[in-house]
Formats: sequence, C-alpha cells, structure tokens
Amino acid sequence: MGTVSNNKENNNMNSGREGIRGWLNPTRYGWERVSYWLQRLTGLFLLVYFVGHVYETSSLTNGVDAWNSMLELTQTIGGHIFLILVIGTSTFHTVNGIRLIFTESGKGLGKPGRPDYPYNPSSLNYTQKSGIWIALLLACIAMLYGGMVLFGEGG
Amino acid sequence: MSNEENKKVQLKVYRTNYNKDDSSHYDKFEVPVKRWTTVLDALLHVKSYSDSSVGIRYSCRMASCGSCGMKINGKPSLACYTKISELKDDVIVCEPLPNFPRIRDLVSDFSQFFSHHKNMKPFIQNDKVSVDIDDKSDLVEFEQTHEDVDKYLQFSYCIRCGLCYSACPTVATDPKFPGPQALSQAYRYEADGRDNSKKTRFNIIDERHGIWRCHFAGSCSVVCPKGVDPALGIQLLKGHMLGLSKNNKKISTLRTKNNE
Amino acid sequence: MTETLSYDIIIVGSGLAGLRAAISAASKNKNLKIAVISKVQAMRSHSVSAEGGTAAVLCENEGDNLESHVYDTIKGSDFLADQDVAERLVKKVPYEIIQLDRWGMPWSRKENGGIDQRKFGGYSFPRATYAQDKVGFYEMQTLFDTCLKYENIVFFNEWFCSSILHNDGAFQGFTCIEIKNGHFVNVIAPAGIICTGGAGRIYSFSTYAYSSTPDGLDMAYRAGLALKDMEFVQFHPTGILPSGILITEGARGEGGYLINSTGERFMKIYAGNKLELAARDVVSRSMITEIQAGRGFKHETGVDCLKLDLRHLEGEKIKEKLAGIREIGIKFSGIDIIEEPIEVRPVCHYMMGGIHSNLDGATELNGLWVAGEASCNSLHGANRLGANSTSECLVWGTITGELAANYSIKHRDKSINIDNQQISLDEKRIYDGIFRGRGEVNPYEVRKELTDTMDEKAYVYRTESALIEGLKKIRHLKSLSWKHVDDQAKEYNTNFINVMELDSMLRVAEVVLLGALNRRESRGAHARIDYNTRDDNNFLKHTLAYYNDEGEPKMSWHPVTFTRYAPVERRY
Amino acid sequence: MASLRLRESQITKIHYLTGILSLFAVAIHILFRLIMPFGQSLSYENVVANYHNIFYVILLESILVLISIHGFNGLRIILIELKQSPKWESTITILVLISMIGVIAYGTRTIVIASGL
Ligand SMILES: Cc1cc2nc3c(=O)[nH]c(=O)nc-3n(C[C@H](O)[C@H](O)[C@H](O)COP(=O)(O)OP(=O)(O)OC[C@H]3O[C@@H](n4cnc5c(N)ncnc54)[C@H](O)[C@@H]3O)c2cc1C
Ligand code: HEM
Ligand code: SF4
Ligand code: F3S
Ligand code: FES
Repeated sequence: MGTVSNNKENNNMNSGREGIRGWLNPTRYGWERVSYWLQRLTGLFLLVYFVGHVYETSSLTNGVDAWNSMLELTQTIGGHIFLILVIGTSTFHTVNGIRLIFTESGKGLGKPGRPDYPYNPSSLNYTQKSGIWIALLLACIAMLYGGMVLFGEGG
Repeated sequence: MSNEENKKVQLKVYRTNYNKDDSSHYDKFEVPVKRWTTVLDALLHVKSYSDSSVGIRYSCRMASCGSCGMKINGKPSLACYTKISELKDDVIVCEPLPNFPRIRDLVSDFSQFFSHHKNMKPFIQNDKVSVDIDDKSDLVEFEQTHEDVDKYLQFSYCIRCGLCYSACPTVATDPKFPGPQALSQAYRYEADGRDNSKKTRFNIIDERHGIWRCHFAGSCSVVCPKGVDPALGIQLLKGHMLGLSKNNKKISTLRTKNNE
Repeated sequence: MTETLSYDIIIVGSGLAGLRAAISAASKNKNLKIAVISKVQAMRSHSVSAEGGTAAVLCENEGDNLESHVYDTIKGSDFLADQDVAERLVKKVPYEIIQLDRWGMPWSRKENGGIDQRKFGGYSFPRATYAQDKVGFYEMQTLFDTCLKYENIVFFNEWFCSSILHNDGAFQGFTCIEIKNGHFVNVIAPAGIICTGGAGRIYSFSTYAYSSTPDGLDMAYRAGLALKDMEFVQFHPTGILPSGILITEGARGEGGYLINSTGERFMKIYAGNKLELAARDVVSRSMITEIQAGRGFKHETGVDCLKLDLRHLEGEKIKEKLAGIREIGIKFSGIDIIEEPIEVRPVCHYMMGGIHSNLDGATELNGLWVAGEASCNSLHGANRLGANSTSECLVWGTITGELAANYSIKHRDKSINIDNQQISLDEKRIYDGIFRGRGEVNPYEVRKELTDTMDEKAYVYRTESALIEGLKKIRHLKSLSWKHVDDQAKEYNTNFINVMELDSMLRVAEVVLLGALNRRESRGAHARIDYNTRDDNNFLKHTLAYYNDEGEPKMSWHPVTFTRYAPVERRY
Repeated sequence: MASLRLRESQITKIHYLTGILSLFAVAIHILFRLIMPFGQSLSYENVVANYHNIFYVILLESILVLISIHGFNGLRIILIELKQSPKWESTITILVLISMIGVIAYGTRTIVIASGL
C-alpha cells in the first residue's frame, strides 16, 4: 500500500514535535512519567559522579599527599551534600531500576482482558505506582541516614 | 440549573496556516454550552456561526473514528469525547496534537504515524492455514475460545487517534521510534492465535529506534481514550523478545465442522 | 491544465464497501494499480460506527437455513426488494464472515470456539454475527489492515471527489480536490467503483457521522445516473438524546425492553410475537404512535422520547456484549444502562435508496459500479433489516471489485481521452459558482434549516401537505444566495468542503421529498398518514429520479424482480 | 563491523544485567567501608590495604567495567533518542565506546598501580 500526498510545498510545515521539552517536563501524565524522568536524571547524575569518582581515586597512584588533598576537596559541606545526593539518587535509581527490569519484561502489569468503561489501564496499577513511591521513600531514608553519618561525624 | 441555561465559556483556539507563513496565534470565541456540549460541538458552533475558517478534522462525533484528537487544556484528548462540563474551566484551550507535523489550525499530518503502523505488518500471517480462502465451498473458521480472544481483543480497539503518540516522551524527540500505537498493534497480532509468523515482527522492531526506545513512561496509556493500554502491550512484547516471559498464546487451528 | 493521475481502478470511499472492493480487486491481479479515494482518512469512514452485527447463515446444522434469511430480508423489505438480489446476498455472505475471521476479525465466540451470533430485529433465527458491539469498527480495522498487505492499493486520504468524468456512456474518472492543499486533480481509470456510503446527514437527528453527506450520490445524479427509492429512509428506534448517537438493535437483541411513561412494554400491542424485535419500521412507528398518544417522556431538551430498559440484563452481560453502548450512554447521555433506562427516540439511520444498479452492482455507465450504502441494487426494498447492510457492503464490495478488475484488465490498453470541456465546466461550477461565489446567507444556517426541515417534514409519518411544505422550503433554501466560501485559503479548507456538501444535500433532499410525495401508499419505512395502506396494484415498483439541468428531477418507475415469493401482509 | 553490531535486544539484556550485577558489587564495596568507622575507611593506609586484597581488586575492577558499560550505554540511549541521523548516531556510538574504554582503562590503571601488581 502507498499513500498519495503532495509534499512539495509542505517543507516549511512545523514538525510539531515537543522535542527535548517533551521529557523535561515530568509534571503531566502521572507518576510513571515522573519515574521515567527521574530514572534518566539520576542515571545521568550517577554517570557524572562515577566518572568523577574514578578520577578521584586515581589520586591514589600519586601517593598519600595527593590522596589527602583530594579527600579534603570532598570533605566540605558542598562535597557532603553532593555525596548525600549520590546516595539518594543511587538508591532511587537502583530500586526503581529493579522495578523497571520487571515491568519492562511484562511482569506485574496485569493481564490483557476486556476493558470496562471507565477505563483503568492495568499497566498503571497501584503495584507499579507504589513501586515508584517506595523507591522515592527509600531514597529519602538513605539520604537521611547518609546525612547523619556524614554530618554526624564532625563534618 | 437556571444559571446553567445560558452558560457560556471562552474557547481559545490555536490558529495558523503553515503554508502561508501565518504567525501562530490564538483566537478567542464565546460559545454557549449545555450539560452535554462537547468540545467538538463547541468548535463546530464556532465554525458555523463565528469563524468558518477554523480548521478541524472530525467525523463520527462518537469517539470511534479517531479523527478529532487535539490538545485540550494541555492534555491530548478527543474533542468529541470531552465534555466541556467535565473540564470544570471557563476557558478551553484547543491546540493541535503535539508530535505531529501541523497542517493548519488544529489539523495535523498523520502520514508518518500511519506508516509506522504499516511497518508493523499488521495483518494475520499463517503458513499452515491459507489466510485467503481459496475453496469457497469449504468454509470453516479458526477455533478460538473466549480466553484466546481476550489475549488480543483489548489492543484491537485502537482507533488510531494518535493521542498516545502525542503523549509519549520518546516520540517527542525520536521520529523513527514507531510509537505506542504501532508497537501495541504489533503485539495485537503477535498475541492472536491465528497468526503464527515466527519473529518477523520481532525483527522489525528489534532495531536501534525500535521497541527498546520505550522506557515505560506510561503516558500513552494515560491518554488513550479507548482503554487500549498500549504500555501494557509493549512491555509484554518486550518480555517475549527478551525471552523472560513466554508468549503463551495457543496457535489456533481450523474448526472441524462435525464436532458441534 | 489540471494535473491528471492515471490508475487501473478507482474506488471512491473507504468504508466497508470500498475497502472490501479494494482487496477483492487487488488480489485478483497484483499488477492492477488501485486508487482508493476518500474525503476522510481511510479509517475514519462512517462504517466504524456500525455496532450491532452482520447477518449471515452460519449454523445450518443448528436449524438455520439460507432460504429463511432470503425470506426474512424480502419480508422486511415489504416486498419491494429484488428477490434475486436478496438470494445472492444470502448465498455469498457466509464466505465473507469466514474470510474476515481468517484475516483477523475478533468475532465474539461461542463456548465451543466457533463464531457466535445474536438475535436481531426481523429475523427468524439469531443470525447477526457480532464482535461485542463494535462490529463495524472491527470489520473496518480488519479490512484496512489487510489492505496494507497489498502494495498495489494506494490510498488518497482526504481527497474530495467532485464529479464523474465520462464519455459516450463509458466511465473515465473523477475530478477531485486534494483537501490538504486545495489542488484540483483528475484521477482517471477504465473502471471505477463508488462506495460513498449513506447520506443521513440530510437529517438533523441522525446516527450518521458528519461525513455522511450525499456528495457521492449527487455526483452520480449529476452525471445522469438515476437515484432509486430515495424516499425510503430508515428510522432506527433507539437514538439517544440529544446527539442522535445510536444504541444498537443488539441491545434489544440481548433482551432490552422499550417502555413508555406508564412503565409498560408497549410493543406487545403492536407486534405481539416479536415485540421489540419486529422490523425497525414497525418499532419506530409504534414509538411515534405511543408518543402521540401522550405516553412518552420529555427529555430535558423538550423533545419527546421513550425509554429503553436494560436493567434486567446482568451487569456482566452488558459489560461483555454491550460495552460500547454502555460507554456511549454514560458519556453522551449521562446514564449507566446497568442502573437506569435510557431515553431514546426514532432517529434517521439508513437510506434504502441510492444509485440505481443491477444485481452485479453495475450502473448505467459502462465501467462504473456501486457498492455499499451508496448503491441501490434493491436489496433492502422499502425497509432494511438490521445487520444486512454490513453484509451488503462486504458482498458487493467483493463482487464489484472483481468485476471492475476484469473490466479494467480488458480495457487496459485503450487510452482514455478525457473531455477537457467537462473538466473546465466542473471547475467553473466549483470555483466560480461556489468557492468564489458572492452569497450573503450563511451556508451553515441554510444547512441547519434544511436538516431541520427534513426532520420535521419527512420523518417516520408523512403527509402530503407536510411533504409539499418541505419541498417548498428546500427549493426556497436552494434559491437563496448562499453559495460562497468565507475562507479563501487553499490549505485544508473545511469551509469549502462543507459548502460543497451542502450543495449536494439540497439536490438530494429534493429527490427524497419528491419520491415520498409521489409514492401514495405506506410501505416499509415510508408511512403516509393520508395513504396508510400498502398498495401493491399501483406502487409495487421502484422510484427512479434523474437529474434535470433546467428544473425538477425527472421521475420514473422501475419494476421489481420476483423469483419465488409473492407479496403477503407483513406481521411480526 | 556490521556482523559485530549487537541487536538492541541484546544490548538491553546487557544493560539490565550490568545494572543488577553492579548492584551486588557496589553493595559489597560500600559494606567494606561500613565495617570500620566511616572516617577511617578513607585513610590512605586503609584504602591501599584494601587494594592488596585480590578479591577486592577483582570486585573493584568488575564494578568499574559493569558500571561503565551500563552508564555509558544509558548515555548512548539518551543521545540517540535526541537526534537521528546516521552520522550523529555513529558518532555517538564511537564516542560513547571510546569514553567507556577510556574510563575503564583509566580506572584499571589506578587499580593496577595501587595494588602494586
Ligand atoms: C450508527 C450506525 C450503526 C450501524 N450499525 C449497523 C449494524 O450493526 N449492522 C449493519 O449491517 N449495518 C449497520 N449500519 C449501517 C452500515 O454501517 C452502513 O450502511 C455501512 O457502514 C455503509 O458503508 P459504506 O462502505 O457503504 O460507506 P461508509 O462507511 O459510509 O463510507 C463512505 C466513504 O465514502 C467516502 N466519501 C463520501 N463522499 C465522498 C466524496 N465526495 N469524495 C471522496 N470520498 C467520499 C467517505 O470518506 C467514506 O470513506 C449502521 C449505521 C449507523 C449509522
Ligand atoms: C546499581 C544498580 C542499577 C540498576 C539496577 C540500574 C538499572 C537501570 C535500568 C533498568 C535502566 C533502564 C531504564 C529504562 O530502560 O528506561 C537504567 C538506565 C540507566 N542507568 Fe542504571 N542502574 C543501576 C546503576 C546505575 C549506575 C551506577 C549508573 C551510573 C553510572 C547508571 C546509569 C544509568 C543511565 C545513564 C541510564 C539511562 C537512562 C535511561 O535509559 O533512561 N545506572 N538503569
Ligand atoms: S492506542 Fe489509544 S491513544 Fe493510541 S492511537 Fe490507539 S486508541 Fe488512540
Ligand atoms: S508513553 Fe512512550 S515510553 Fe513507552 S510506555 Fe508509552 S510508549
Ligand atoms: S469525531 Fe470521531 S473520534 Fe471524535
């Protein structure tokens, strides 16, 4: 099959795509969208941290002084806040990531069946939503705990 | 009730004509509304009595043809399926569907959307039973139980309105991604026992811009007006493709006539 | 010079009939280039709204038989059906049902895994094959998806056909407007099939999609082809208020009751045996009689109505078999049919009439066929039985597709010399007459008045005086200076299309009224208060209307074909 | 080259697998630091001492590899969804691969030197 359409003069047509703004705004369409957005953001953040961390540890190779001066850089208020963020994001990313591995393999989403009006899509069920909430909750707890450890010890 | 009699709302309609380099703007119209007035009714009222040049696409006015998708107060919706009284707002903003090229005013171009659908080979393929009946004197249908039908029925009721396509964050940046509509149709045919094509659709969607570009943002299922739940179909399909869950469909065979 | 595109077969309309014809022609020969032109995107055609079922004899070993379906159809038609046509339908439709199943149609199933059927009005056996209550939608989807298999089918989405090109009694092609950019293009081919569907939008209170306007009928009419039996308009008993959206007959087929304001199942007075499942014309008349006797309800819009009660069906059954209308009820009427009876009123639903064609769907032009609701091969006579229309679309889609393919192969090498004068005349009519017309009256108001007039004057019961008033009104509207298009843009100009549609509505509405006026009897869906019996001596014949450039349509008659069944009185 | 190209489904499997495995690896990594007071865990001596435990070295190396694969593939996913053209995509793939190998190599260098292998 083909479709006939005359595209000659439609070159200037607006593509209408939301572009990057489409995923920058997670406030529409519910919790699953928030989860999608946070998973990305935390993933990217962790990648940045990870590369930084590999660089940080490389100071080991330059002896104890280099290591200590690197440590000093991180033992600041800012550094601690950054670390707490790492703890939070990694907790969220991990917990939610495990949830996603299950859901994206079709587990825990319910079975297809006759939809009854008003439609409640079974893939947006409360097990899934609570998975997201739990990930958020655990991330908060981990951050609190991390904060206590970091700031508690004379930071 | 009496103050409802003469209730009016303001309709803000996105206007532009891309071929004319019109700069886009919003036109405002006052329309009278009743309890049952839909956004489509209101737009047609505008078209009949205020400004006949408003571009809209519409046909069935009963949410079964999929023509009238647009963004209403920020959310992709069917105009004929959205009652003004439900919106609980005195200003109704109508904009074209995001993620579709725009033709004029509220009308968008669906050609790419349709071609994604077509790429899924959305038809029954079966190498055991001839899909086209050759011998018209021997008419037997496939045997399918209620359970067999339920496996795909839900995905069958996609009216191709494109709302899911306009809500999906991946589609927003990746035009090569087939989108929730096409992918859920791929699942619809995969789940149908009458189809026994092994892996042809898997090969089509196991691409760089294929099914793995869905990250279960779920927005498609949030906006779908027909309960299709494309997100579900897509994740189930992924499970089958990863080999983590089995496609437990029963391959249907033709009924034998004398077992009735 | 306008642009010209050349194909082997052109199908106008992408409803059930059009898509079925496309597949039939495409599978006949892979080298035939087939154009499917539709003024809406292919899948948006009105056929998606069909709800209830498709009639076919599938269970011969459970007591059904072909002959019974033939007879039910003819009886339903009030003996105005051409009997050979009914026989052909019944013989061919089982194949269509099974073929759809092989193509992926989600038919509802019986426990044993076979295709299930439900009761429908006017049939002596449960014969409506169904898929929940979204039959037309699923059929459209199955056919459309199957079309995608064929590389030789090309869709012209959102192209509006305006006229038929013909020469020497032979079809040549169509003139079209590409809606997206306003281009005027000729599409030519040796063979064509018109599948433009019904025209129920000439009524205000109507179950039809907004796209169901008579432009297809009008196109044939202006090309000199006859419109047949246009006075027979079916009013479906159960349209909801205020939108006119349909509650399928399947709701009564599953056991729904019609009740009046005293809570009585009044159909027992009018059709003691079949009750709510009598033929549609009978039920609709009974409803209007009840309302006139003061036993109706008042809807909050002030319109009289009755109620359809489904509460005694179990919620689960409704959710399984009538999910779509439950949704419609909740959404468009604010009523959940599981909990409350729903207000309904007879509503314009089907046009038995259409473009005059023979048993094969061939028209009076060589190389041009019609299929589906646009055609009148006289299958439905004076009243169609529910579920017989989708059957018709499928059967004659297949037949005409095949015939057109054969014809096209035979005439392939003959070059088509199109008559440029015809094209320029048409361009003048459209662009000078309509697009750049200088009318002052708002065409949308004219359309509203036209459809309201039809609602009022040519509804379930008709009288001479009302019909004459209606005719006067239509002619008055026609003479007003309404021909103009405010929106002068080329791109996606729906204002322009709306006015083109109105132009055709005015002509076709006139034919409906004239036919109704001339038929001084009551038969099937055409009920005259002043001639309230069937008159087989004078009117057992079809009405034909031919276009006349200068004035009134030329009306004539056409005989009915009988094979085996002599007319008897109809009782349900 | 073409034959070397993995199907996206395989890449996805790797992505999930590296995600899960790094969870365990990282968990042990952090546990190691929690068995002693946090402040001491970071002292040069303690850290270098850890590096002389062969199991810990293997652990660190696998964390390095797993997370690099997972993280940079994640970055690749995001980037190819942003813009589509053969050129952009191959650039992205190559850049991501290079960065991944780079980070692994750089980290491995630290491990090798610190552990005195
Ligand atoms: C609400 C409702 C429910 C129904 N339920 C049933 C049922 O249960 N069972 C049953 O048997 N029947 C039913 N019917 C009747 C049946 O649906 C129709 O008769 C049938 O669908 C008509 O199909 P069609 O292919 O002839 O035309 P349509 O589906 O009406 O399609 C017409 C096509 O022609 C195109 N077209 C029209 N004019 C032009 C033009 N000028 N240029 C280009 N293209 C044009 C349109 O775009 C469209 O694609 C129902 C009807 C209604 C209104
Ligand atoms: C420790 C356990 C981890 C698990 C279980 C895990 C799981 C996942 C999963 C399942 C995804 C895919 C989400 C999707 O398809 O939408 C993902 C994406 C991603 N992860 Fe991880 N991850 C983990 C750790 C990390 C770490 C440490 C990093 C940083 C280096 C990281 C970086 C990323 C990135 C950048 C993405 C891409 C985001 C996207 O695809 O939307 N992950 N992770
Ligand atoms: S899946 Fe739903 S939202 Fe998407 S096109 Fe189909 S009906 Fe519309
Ligand atoms: S919104 Fe898009 S990301 Fe997936 S779940 Fe739906 S397709
Ligand atoms: S007009 Fe058909 S879906 Fe809205």
